[in-house]
Amino acid sequence: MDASNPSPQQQSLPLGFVRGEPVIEKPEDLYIPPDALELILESFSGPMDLLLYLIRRQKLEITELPILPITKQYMEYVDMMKELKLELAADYLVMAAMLAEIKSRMLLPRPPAEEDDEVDPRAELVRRLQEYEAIRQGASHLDELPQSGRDHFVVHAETDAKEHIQQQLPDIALAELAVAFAHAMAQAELQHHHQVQREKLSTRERMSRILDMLQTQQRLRFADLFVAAEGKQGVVVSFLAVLELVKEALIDVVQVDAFSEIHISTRGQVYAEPTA
Amino acid sequence: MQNQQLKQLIEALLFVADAPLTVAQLCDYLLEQGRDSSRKQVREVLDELEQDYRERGVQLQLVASGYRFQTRAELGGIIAGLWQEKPPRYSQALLETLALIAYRQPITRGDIEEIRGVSVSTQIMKTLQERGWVKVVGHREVPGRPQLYATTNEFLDYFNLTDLAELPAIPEPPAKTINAETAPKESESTQ
Amino acid sequence: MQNQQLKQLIEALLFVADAPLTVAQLCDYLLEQGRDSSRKQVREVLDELEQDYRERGVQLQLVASGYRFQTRAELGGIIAGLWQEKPPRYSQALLETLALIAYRQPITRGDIEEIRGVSVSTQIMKTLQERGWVKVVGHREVPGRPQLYATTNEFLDYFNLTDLAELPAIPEPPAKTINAETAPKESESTQ
Repeated sequence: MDASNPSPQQQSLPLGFVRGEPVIEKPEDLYIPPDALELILESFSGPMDLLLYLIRRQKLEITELPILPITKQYMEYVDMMKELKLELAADYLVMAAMLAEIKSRMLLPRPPAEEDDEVDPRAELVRRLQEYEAIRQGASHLDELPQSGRDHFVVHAETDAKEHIQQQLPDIALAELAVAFAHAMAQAELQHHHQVQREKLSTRERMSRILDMLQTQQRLRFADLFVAAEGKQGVVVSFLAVLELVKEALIDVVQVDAFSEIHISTRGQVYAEPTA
Repeated sequence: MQNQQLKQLIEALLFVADAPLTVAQLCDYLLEQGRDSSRKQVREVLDELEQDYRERGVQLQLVASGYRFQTRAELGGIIAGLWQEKPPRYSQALLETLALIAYRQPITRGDIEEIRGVSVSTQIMKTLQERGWVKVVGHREVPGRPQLYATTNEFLDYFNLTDLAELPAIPEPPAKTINAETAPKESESTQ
Repeated sequence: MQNQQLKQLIEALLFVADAPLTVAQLCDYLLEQGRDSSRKQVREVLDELEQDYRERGVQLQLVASGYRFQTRAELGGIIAGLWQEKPPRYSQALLETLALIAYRQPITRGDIEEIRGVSVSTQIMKTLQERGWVKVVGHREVPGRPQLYATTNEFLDYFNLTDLAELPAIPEPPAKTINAETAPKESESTQ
């Protein structure tokens, strides 16, 4: 725990320094250059990985699991790790405890009666090691599979197709429009508490048309507003439209002399350009 | 470098690149990979590729910033369907605004706001005008000269109407006193 | 629809689509465009395309979510060198975790920890899920109801597989000894 605390105590000569920490002992039957040591320790992805490495290093099968030497070697690594990488230790310590337990169970003499039934104390660990080894193999298969962004890249071609996308405009049904109007008016009703009278639509339309005509022609002859083909109703509508426009102060109706031609113009027009 | 491999590489590069590649860029890339190739070589490969793809669904095209693969021009319209989205829906606010213009034209934005009790967004008016359904037909001669909106012939066409009078009748609001003193617009126009 | 045009269209669609396309998707799409084609027809076109591109710099590849064009595997390294910063390298811990989920799915975090002998880092699970390779497919009905993880189609796509069965084989999980109350049985049965 006080590995970070440079110890003044008398010690054997360190083999070397890793991250500024002296490495005193080296694992038996193994010499690793100290700066490589840390790399190696880091390369284990966990206690199972280390254990597997220790077994394989001795060219043994997992099922043989020589628990005594393996436990010893494992402990040596764990000790080194404790000094170098404290945060790693916990998982490794659990394994160390398990190894110690298996070891002690193997050393215990077995009651003869149970001998046949007794499961080899190593069995569960062997199973886990086998499964772990299979998974390690799976991991390296995955790593070797061709991967997107490493071995191949998904390709694409440009296209002008997006220019062909017709922007779909929302649709409205006529009925929706009527409902929306009714809704707006009902809303107005609530707010203003006064009756909104339904107007003759054609009058309103005629009003728009007259105003529209006045956009292009400054003045219109009153008579031009009436088209015989529209019949009496058309005349009435146009007339009402004119009256309504006057009432709303949108147009002026001008007659210079009695019985002369009546002209209509937009209001602004009259002021801007007084009629002769 | 073998010609076949050079061709495959250039082909792949063009397909992977995010932007068109020029002959010079291709040469640079190849050089970076220790595959020194002359411009002439690269140009020859590009010519071959162009030839190879002439009758395919995608083609090698030289555009201003270089070479790129793009889909055959004739296919654009069909492919566009891939990105075609379902038409959106108009908001209630837009519907009501349009309805008010249709039924109460000519009408100012102020009138609409007064009836609806909320301000009309510029976006809505813009949308309606862009759609060609609504246009400005004049100004009311009151301070500020607000624009008067009316519906257009396109509006009638869209709804299959020949005449505004064909707009559906509106369910009358509950009858009250007969009061021709109509619309809120009155308040504005009388200044 | 003329065969040549159908082929060009399918080819172009595959090159511009944002994701791999299945035969069914292609058929639906063609139908939408008023170009009714049988699955057989589409499949034939895809076969032809695969053939056409076999020796090219890009190739037609079937992965779990459909067909896509991608660069030749041999060119990957060169292309990666050119404009990928660096192809991603995954840690041994991540690969082991992913392998456990891939080969022994559905599997809980506890199962993974038991086999690897290390607690699974939250970061790894997060990375796997963010990449879209792994997802929660349910809970094991034991106390705590731990989440069961499985791989996704994106996982298969990324590793160029169409199916989990295409994963290179590894030894079956060894039979459990008594006492070991956990996982692999279940994973086997669902696999």
